[in-house]
Amino acid sequence: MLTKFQIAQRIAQELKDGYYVNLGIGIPTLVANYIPHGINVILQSENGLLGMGEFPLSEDVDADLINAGKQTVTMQKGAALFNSAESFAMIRSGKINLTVLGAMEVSENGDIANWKVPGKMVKGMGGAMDLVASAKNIIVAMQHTSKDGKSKLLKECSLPITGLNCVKKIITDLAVLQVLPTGGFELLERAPGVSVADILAATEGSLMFKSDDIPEMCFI
Amino acid sequence: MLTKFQIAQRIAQELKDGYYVNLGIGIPTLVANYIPHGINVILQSENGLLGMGEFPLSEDVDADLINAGKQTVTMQKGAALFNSAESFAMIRSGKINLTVLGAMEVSENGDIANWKVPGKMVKGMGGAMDLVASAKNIIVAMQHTSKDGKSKLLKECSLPITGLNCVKKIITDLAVLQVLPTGGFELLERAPGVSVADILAATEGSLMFKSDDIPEMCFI
Amino acid sequence: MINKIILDLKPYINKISDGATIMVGGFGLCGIPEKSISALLESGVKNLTCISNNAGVDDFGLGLLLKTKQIKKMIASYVGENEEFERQMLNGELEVELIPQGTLAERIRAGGAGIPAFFTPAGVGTEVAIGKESRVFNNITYLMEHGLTADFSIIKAWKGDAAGNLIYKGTARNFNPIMATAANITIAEVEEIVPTGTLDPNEIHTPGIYVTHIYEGKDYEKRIEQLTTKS
Amino acid sequence: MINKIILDLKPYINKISDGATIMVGGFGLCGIPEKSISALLESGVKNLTCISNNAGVDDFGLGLLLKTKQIKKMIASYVGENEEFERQMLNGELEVELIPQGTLAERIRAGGAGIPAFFTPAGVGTEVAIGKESRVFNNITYLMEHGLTADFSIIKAWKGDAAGNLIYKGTARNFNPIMATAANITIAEVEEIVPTGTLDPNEIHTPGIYVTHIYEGKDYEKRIEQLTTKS
Repeated sequence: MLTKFQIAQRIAQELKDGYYVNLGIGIPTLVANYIPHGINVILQSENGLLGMGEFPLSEDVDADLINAGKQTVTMQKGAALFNSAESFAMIRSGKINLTVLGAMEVSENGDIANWKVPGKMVKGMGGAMDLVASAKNIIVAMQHTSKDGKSKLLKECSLPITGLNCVKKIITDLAVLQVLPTGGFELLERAPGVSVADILAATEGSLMFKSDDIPEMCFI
Repeated sequence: MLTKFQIAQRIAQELKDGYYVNLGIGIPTLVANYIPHGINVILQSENGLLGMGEFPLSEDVDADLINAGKQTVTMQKGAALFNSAESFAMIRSGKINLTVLGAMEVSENGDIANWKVPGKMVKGMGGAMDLVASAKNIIVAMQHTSKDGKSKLLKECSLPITGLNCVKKIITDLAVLQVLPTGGFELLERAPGVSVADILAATEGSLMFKSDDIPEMCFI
Repeated sequence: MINKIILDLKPYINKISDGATIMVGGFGLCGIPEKSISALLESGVKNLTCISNNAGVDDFGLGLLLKTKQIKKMIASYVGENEEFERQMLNGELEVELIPQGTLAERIRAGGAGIPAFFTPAGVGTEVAIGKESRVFNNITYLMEHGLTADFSIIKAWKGDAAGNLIYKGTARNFNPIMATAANITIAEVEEIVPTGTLDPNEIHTPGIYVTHIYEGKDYEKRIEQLTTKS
Repeated sequence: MINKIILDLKPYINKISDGATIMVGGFGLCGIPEKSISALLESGVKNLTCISNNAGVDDFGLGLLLKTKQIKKMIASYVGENEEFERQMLNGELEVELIPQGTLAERIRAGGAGIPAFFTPAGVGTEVAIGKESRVFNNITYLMEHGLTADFSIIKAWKGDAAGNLIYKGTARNFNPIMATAANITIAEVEEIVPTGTLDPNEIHTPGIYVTHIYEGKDYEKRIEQLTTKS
């Protein structure tokens, strides 16, 4: 089973040179720490920054420069600032090559639920609904099962939906899976030491695989 | 009868301190030359400039700084530049206090026709339709009659319409008139030496006046 | 020359009357109009409808106005940082309307651009779509959303001039420029008012036409929600 | 670091194929992509649909492409400065669609903002409204207008960097920034490419994400249509 850092590390392997990427709060934010060498990736933060850099040194902290998670950040060379309407215009126009976000549930047809749990305090959807409705390429980063062992990869989401038919790939502590256009989770890779049987047991939705020989994830 | 310069001069009397004003091509452009002393008016040019100044000295001409009539201009202190979408956002949101434009015809319910003459080359409406659809306060500057003596203040426009029920005031070579909310042109002022009878003869639409004693325009 | 500078916020903030709808700039605590919020607190105005991306924290930003129960309704995209908010919402003391952040931003932009309605893909198939008209363009379903306007916008910029021109700094820009366009009266507070003519017209983010009053605030606290540094 | 600089326009302009829809920046002759227009002339591409506020003059700007009959259809708001245009239109050799300038600008902005349609008051009761859906909001009638996109946008800026960030000068900005957002491929020509990191992120008009290629042009003619000076 992967740690959250390893999940982020595995997601980073999906990055391609020149990609514009929006990273959600939580595990997705960690992806920035594992960008492969020789690959230029430009991070968009939906509060109005393209070209987000790493966290600042204490002496460089600027309260006027935060990311969408309200964390203090820096800007890379070549960064640009804009207002919130322009930021989501950029997102809706499909210019972001990859969107990585967390989820509470994903269904086998690519629906995602990640903003609301009935009976719990509703914090709001923030930019998640806009991101999932417009992104051409969405990777979900999450634990395969909840703390009490229930699968989060379902036939149908039970929680309120954030967006329909939008998730393309899921990277969990157990596996890398893609959502097939016709529905179903195709198992692409196993976490080191995790068996196909383990993944089957942890997946409520239909799990497909092309061969019995599913490769293990590779970390260099 | 007023010259076109006097029409512009009379229109300038309508300006109030702090007004944001859009001046159309032709006579309206001349209004800028007659802004009364002590009154600050900020001119918007719909190609993306707020705070348009006077024409430049020959040595200050900048091809990258023109007005909507494609004339070289300057910027006043406090000017701001923006793109065409922002410019018309500003216009549609009703932030422009006064719009002055020319017309071929105005009807007694405030319709305006100023962009197309059937059978003649169609040049396009430019920003006129946007301006008349959104402006709260439109003054039309024009000759009262055409070159062949036909009234341009009509019961109904005969030319293709630019906008409906939008003109508030008309300043011609003969008179100052306002369009009444219930329809009809109310005569407010006569040009020096022009009689009410002259104006009646030159106006096809209904001409109303509160008294027989219509004042002459006053030029200081 | 036009002069929109005000030396005291109070008399202008006091014109915001009970039941008014106000837009409040900022994202989290970044770029919020601290001085105007303080003046609202002092004014004691009640039953406000606040449109703001977030609702502040318990002891700063809009959280201050929640504590004094001056806010009747909150229209926001994310409100997760505030216990008093949670308490009032669960008790039914506070109305809350949650809107996807991009839809919120575009609705404000539309309101300030004379666009009464537009279509967006955000929220299709979700609770947000309930009661809304949907429509298919090019085989994709969209929701119709309406422009948002307000009686007042209170916003924060970095620098400004007497003509009302504004420049923002960093990500403190966020919702401030669009809110400036969408209200009947816009009160902008800035860290520095510079002489008119010293801002480069090419670099202005908010043209002065949108700003009714401009005020120079002192000693901004600029509280940081998530201080995160490189080890 | 990302590098979008191209040293020769031709191979990139040559990818614009017969029948393509292109947006061309500029207002009158101000802020037009002179070098890209020259390259289009050389490429000999035909049957273009051009979206541009104006159509150039007889011997400059888009007028050059009209003369060689490379343009099949022109979508513009004002085309009054061009005799060849008039001749082709009257002869039925050229299709022309005239759109109110603000609607044109907003349609391009919508196309680049993922908004498939919106409502505007411009054109209600006029020829422009024919065949369009109209709708009443708050007792005012509006027309529904659709977002516009293109295969290519060719635009002109003042300064830019290898990341594709752009800054415009004066009113040469006009339609260029919105067109940058609305095409599959955006080719930006600039007067000066500066080292990445030297443009202030706060002053960038077009974030690099919208720009596919950036080219530094030399010796801009910048022809003036109406030279008007103070006596």
